[in-house]
Amino acid sequence: MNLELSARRSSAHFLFSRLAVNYLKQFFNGEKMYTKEFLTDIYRTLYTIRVFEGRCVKLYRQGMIRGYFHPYLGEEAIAVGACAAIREDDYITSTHRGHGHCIAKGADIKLMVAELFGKKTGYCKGLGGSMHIADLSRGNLGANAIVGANLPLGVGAALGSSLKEDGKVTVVFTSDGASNNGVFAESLNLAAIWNLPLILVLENNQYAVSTPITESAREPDLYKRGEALGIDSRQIDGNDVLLVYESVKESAEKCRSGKGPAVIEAVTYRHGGHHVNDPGLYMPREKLNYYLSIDPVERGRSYLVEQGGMSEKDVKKIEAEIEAAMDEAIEFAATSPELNFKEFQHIVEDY
Amino acid sequence: MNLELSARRSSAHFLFSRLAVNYLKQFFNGEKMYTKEFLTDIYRTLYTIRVFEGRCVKLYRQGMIRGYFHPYLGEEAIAVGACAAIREDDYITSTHRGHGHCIAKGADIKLMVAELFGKKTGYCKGLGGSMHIADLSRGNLGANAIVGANLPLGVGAALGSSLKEDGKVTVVFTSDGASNNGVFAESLNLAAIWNLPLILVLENNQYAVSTPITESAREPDLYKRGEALGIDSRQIDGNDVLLVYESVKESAEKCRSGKGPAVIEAVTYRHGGHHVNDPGLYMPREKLNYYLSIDPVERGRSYLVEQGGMSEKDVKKIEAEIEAAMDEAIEFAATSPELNFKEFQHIVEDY
Amino acid sequence: MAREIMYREALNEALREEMRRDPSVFLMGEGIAERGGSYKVTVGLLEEFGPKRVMDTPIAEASFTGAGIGAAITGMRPVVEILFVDFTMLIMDQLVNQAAKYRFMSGGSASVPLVLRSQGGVGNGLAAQHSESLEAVFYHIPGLKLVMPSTPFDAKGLLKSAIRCDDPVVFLEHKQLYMNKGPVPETDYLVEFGKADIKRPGNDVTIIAWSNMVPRSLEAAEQLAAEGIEAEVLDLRTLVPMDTEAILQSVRKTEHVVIVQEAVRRGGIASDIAALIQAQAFDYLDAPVEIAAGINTPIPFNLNLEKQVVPQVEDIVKAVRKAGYR
Amino acid sequence: MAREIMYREALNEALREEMRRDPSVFLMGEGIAERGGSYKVTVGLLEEFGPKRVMDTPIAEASFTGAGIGAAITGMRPVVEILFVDFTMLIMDQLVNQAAKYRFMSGGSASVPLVLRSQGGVGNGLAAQHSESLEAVFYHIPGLKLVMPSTPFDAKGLLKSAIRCDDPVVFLEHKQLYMNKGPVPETDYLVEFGKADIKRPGNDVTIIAWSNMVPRSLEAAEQLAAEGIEAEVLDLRTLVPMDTEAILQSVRKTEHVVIVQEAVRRGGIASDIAALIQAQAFDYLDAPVEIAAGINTPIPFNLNLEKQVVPQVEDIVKAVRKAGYR
Ligand SMILES: Cc1ncc(C[n+]2csc(CCOP(=O)(O)OP(=O)(O)O)c2C)c(N)n1
Ligand SMILES: Cc1ncc(C[n+]2csc(CCOP(=O)(O)OP(=O)(O)O)c2C)c(N)n1
Ligand SMILES: [Mg+2]
Ligand SMILES: [Mg+2]
Repeated sequence: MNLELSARRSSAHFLFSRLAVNYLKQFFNGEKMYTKEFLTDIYRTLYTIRVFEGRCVKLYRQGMIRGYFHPYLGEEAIAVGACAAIREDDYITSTHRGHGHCIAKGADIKLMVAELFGKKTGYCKGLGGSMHIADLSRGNLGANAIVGANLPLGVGAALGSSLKEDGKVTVVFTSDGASNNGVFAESLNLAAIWNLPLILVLENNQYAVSTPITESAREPDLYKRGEALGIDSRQIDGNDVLLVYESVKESAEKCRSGKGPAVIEAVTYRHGGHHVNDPGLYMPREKLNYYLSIDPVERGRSYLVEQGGMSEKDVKKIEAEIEAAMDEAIEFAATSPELNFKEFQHIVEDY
Repeated sequence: MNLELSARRSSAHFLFSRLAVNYLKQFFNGEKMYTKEFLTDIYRTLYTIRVFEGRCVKLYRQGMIRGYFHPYLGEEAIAVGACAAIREDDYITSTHRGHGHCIAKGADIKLMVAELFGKKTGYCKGLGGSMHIADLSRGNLGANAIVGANLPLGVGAALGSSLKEDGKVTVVFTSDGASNNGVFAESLNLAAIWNLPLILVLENNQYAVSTPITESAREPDLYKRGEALGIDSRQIDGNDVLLVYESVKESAEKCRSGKGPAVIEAVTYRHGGHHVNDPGLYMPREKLNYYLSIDPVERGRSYLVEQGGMSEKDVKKIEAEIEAAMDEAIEFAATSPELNFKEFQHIVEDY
Repeated sequence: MAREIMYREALNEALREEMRRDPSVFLMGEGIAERGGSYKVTVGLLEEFGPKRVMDTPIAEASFTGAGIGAAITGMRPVVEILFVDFTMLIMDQLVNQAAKYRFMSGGSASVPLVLRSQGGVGNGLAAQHSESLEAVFYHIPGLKLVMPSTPFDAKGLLKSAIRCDDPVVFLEHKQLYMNKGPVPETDYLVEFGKADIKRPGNDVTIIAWSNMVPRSLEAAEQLAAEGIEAEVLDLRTLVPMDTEAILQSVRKTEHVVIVQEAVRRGGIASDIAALIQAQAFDYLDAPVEIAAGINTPIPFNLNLEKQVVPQVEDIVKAVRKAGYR
Repeated sequence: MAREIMYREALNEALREEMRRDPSVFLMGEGIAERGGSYKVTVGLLEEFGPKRVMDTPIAEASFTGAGIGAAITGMRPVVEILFVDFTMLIMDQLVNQAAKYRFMSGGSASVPLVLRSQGGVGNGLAAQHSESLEAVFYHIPGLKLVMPSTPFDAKGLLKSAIRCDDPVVFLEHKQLYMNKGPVPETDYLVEFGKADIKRPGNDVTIIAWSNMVPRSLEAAEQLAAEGIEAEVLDLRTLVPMDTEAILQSVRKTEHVVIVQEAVRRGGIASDIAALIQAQAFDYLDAPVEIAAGINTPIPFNLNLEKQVVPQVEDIVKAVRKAGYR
């Protein structure tokens, strides 16, 4: 491989530092790169996910929510930054860890809690639950309980857009573990040769359940798998919502101008175990502490306060609103009916 | 990526030129890098494949052979060079285009023709045919009619060797089309993280049936897919049997010394269509002519004559022997019995 | 009398007509564009509709099928071709866990109007990985429709219905049927799902079949007629939905049943039909339901053995005799 | 009286004993080493046998299964775990086109002593992609053995037999059985394939079941006994090979049959058994064979609906009454 190429390839790191430096500069010399409104929306979404997951984990422990529950705690910046960078009618396909994507794409938390409670009023009438939650009204094609299976679906959504020429992009959220599954390479290759408006956001939280990525990949830089297929690929800090936002925004513009797909490897870390019942004891304490110290929600908060210039008081007000909305959502879900068997039979009668 | 790395990575090309220069030098200043015996064996095998395929294609046209038949014509250097570089008890897994691999690994052409004729005396008792021909006695785990499916099988053979510590290597023959299938990336990744003694020889003949690789890959250098997974990967001229031999030999030594897997992309071209009934009209004439002009069998012949110093007369003698052996093999197959239904029922009674 | 065309030409017409009618219909598969398909079903479509609607794919069955599903969810009507039904084993997750369940899991907020075309059955020495009959696998998956036409007329009318269906349809052709000719109207018509077709009326015994076992059963019926046994040959055409009414009507009439299936006997659809008949027509049967099916084995390469592992005309005739007199 | 241990502990013992006995036995799967398996079946094996024989794998089901097949062909005895039977849809090509057919295609020159462990069935709101019962799919594939134990005793004895079997075995556990306790001898023993087990003798009706439907059928039998109906509960234990003799014997005795299956009704194994009985015990039946099975639907997340889509004790009792009096 020649040097220009190798230079182009390391663009990931250049980009990372460039963006970092940029906003830090603007951050420190106080000039505003982002409006207060924008930073407020960003923080609202970050905090909503944080509250949603925190409260639902409690409800799970109380037996109000059953089945598998994979919290998005610690990864909020990725869903929020990515979804803020695309349009309401753009598509996303989500994962088994999908609450954050769903909220960031604009879902109503009432209908989300209702779904987790298995109620008729939920997004999937209580038939799907956490691992299948979908919000077609906002272009969220849904969570998926088969790791990697949402990649081909995302390729299809992007393919549809390129056939319809509807100018939409599709963001496929995926994970380090999924990058070892065959559909990852297959799907990226299809996106590459068909030059699709697809952005693959790889949430590299460094574990597949308890298996560290270092045990399932000899080359730990996963974005290189995109490069090898001829896709513009980069690695970024997934805990900085503005950095994610900028990266996805840039890729989305490329997609819409017909320049084809992108891979963005966003490095992050879970704030807890794989699912609610996993204590995550295999996660080294100091490493966890480091990631807690760069908590993406905290970071979004300081952007709002320091860049957005919002007063501590006003931030607290927003947080209170969100907590109240969550109370409401839980109340709504708790008092909602379930689908009865007759209604159910009607849905499946032609199966 | 840093420069050392990029330097290491371009080793493919260095190696290519190094080898090329080497044997050319030794070739021109007349010193022998290879013994006459070695070059004789190499040519014998090359010519045997050429004769086998040529004759069997005729038999197919006469209706003596049925089903799918994918000739190896034009790709002989890859199977011959690769199998000459490993031991008789090493493993290979083969493809739908597997006659060359089978012969190069030491199969008896009698039993091969018998299999293509569907006879009881064939390698698979006539149950497998061309696309499933296997010769376990020589470590050939068999052809495969599912493109890509032989990769996991090869990983398993190599895994077994690493568990048994039997010092064997496994050569997995695969193809450009297979590199777009999920098992390609999955299997290479397993070989990489488990540091298996596996050599993937990718026969890039630039087409999947009639689909040019340029339409199914945005990055046409397929060996880079191995690099992205942290595997020592290179691209070589697949029409030079000695170059293939040297590359596989070097990789096999690495494997046996515990240094892990390798990917060797051997670029080649079919001398005809995808299967016997495909005229291959989509193959540009001038390109085909170019590859005919560097015919791997011809090349092997001149190595034997010019480096090996064998007289034209002796070469002709060898060729005559091989043609006679092929006559015998056909005679054997033609006069062999078929499995009868009772014998068949016995084989499948516990299914 | 009506024009006669080949099964594969009838399929080609169906695709062409639906693509003209509805711009959201497009095709994906290996070698379907440039090459017009391994069995020439898509010949000429690239020329008429261009490379965006007739797409050649890499050998990545799972992902291009999944891409079809994703496109279907977002408003397209893809027709995805898998070259051999044996290769559908590579797309099972996308088909079973995604396509079949998507409408259900999303609480009905979206549907998957995908047609999955493939072809199965023994050919001429294509061996164990290119000759299977796997319809029973799809039959068992709630959410999938399953269509297996036996004539050019049915092929065209059913493929058009499949393309207009809002749920995923597995549409299985048979490699030995492609060159068969039959009358096909030039006019636009549909064949409705869930309607079996009596391909030959008879009062003595009911022969239930689908796909390539239908012409074979008709041959057997002719031989039996010579012996004075009038067999009714019922072509199910769609396995899901299944026309149980037509089956029971015929059985109540003939009181003798033979089910013919190319797929291996164990766990095949024939067993499901037999179970249905014994449950719902118990009192009409005066002999057990007979099944003529493939024997439990992969398909051998050797041509003589290949013939012996799937039902031939003689086997059907034997089964009818067995069902007739005990 | 014999020591009682859990189903999952019995499986663990089987693996441990076979790994001690035979160095060619090794394990592959996701989270089976460090974590001891999602259902704790492989707990402690990493410690005893080390990381080379107890391997954690990436999420690459098709390829690590295929690796198991390749290792088996070359002399190892791998036990590969797929976390949920739903995920076996990702390995179908390797299982169906490779493992099941390899011995056949190679003309018997090699065999594939692979055990594919997985678990299925409804749990507690695990929804559509983690709750299926897919045994019918494997049942239809020639070359695969199919084992589904219902008790700790059978689990241990059958897994040991599976590991010693020279052909590929699909070994399906049930997530609701793992914590069930039962007597398991400490001594080394095997349970032979193809031998059904009468878990409860009775003369009035035969209830045929496997896996988690066995304990449920036993409960139903107790309720029926209270009404004076003595049901015989026949646990098939292995579906391939199937103990047809035991089935026919019991049916000839009771003349009434109910088959209970958690999997969806359409195309399920129950239909195959019903077809077999009507064919081979036609004259003994004075009522149709009844089937209590899952309804044709993916599994809903909602817990109440989840219960209603698979057979419960009441459903079995109802089916028995139906089979008894018409
Ligand atoms: C195909 C498949 N294999 C295995 C599983 C079981 N499983 C659920 S989540 C998970 C780990 C996924 O790790 P990763 O892909 O990195 O996503 P993360 O949980 O870290 O967000 C596994 C193995 C699954 N759901 N699907
Ligand atoms: C999984 C699968 N998909 C499709 C096919 C049909 N098919 C047989 S050979 C072939 C082309 C293979 O091209 P390549 O992999 O480059 O190998 P080559 O024929 O060029 O040696 C195809 C598509 C198959 N056998 N298996
Ligand atoms: Mg992860
Ligand atoms: Mg090729």
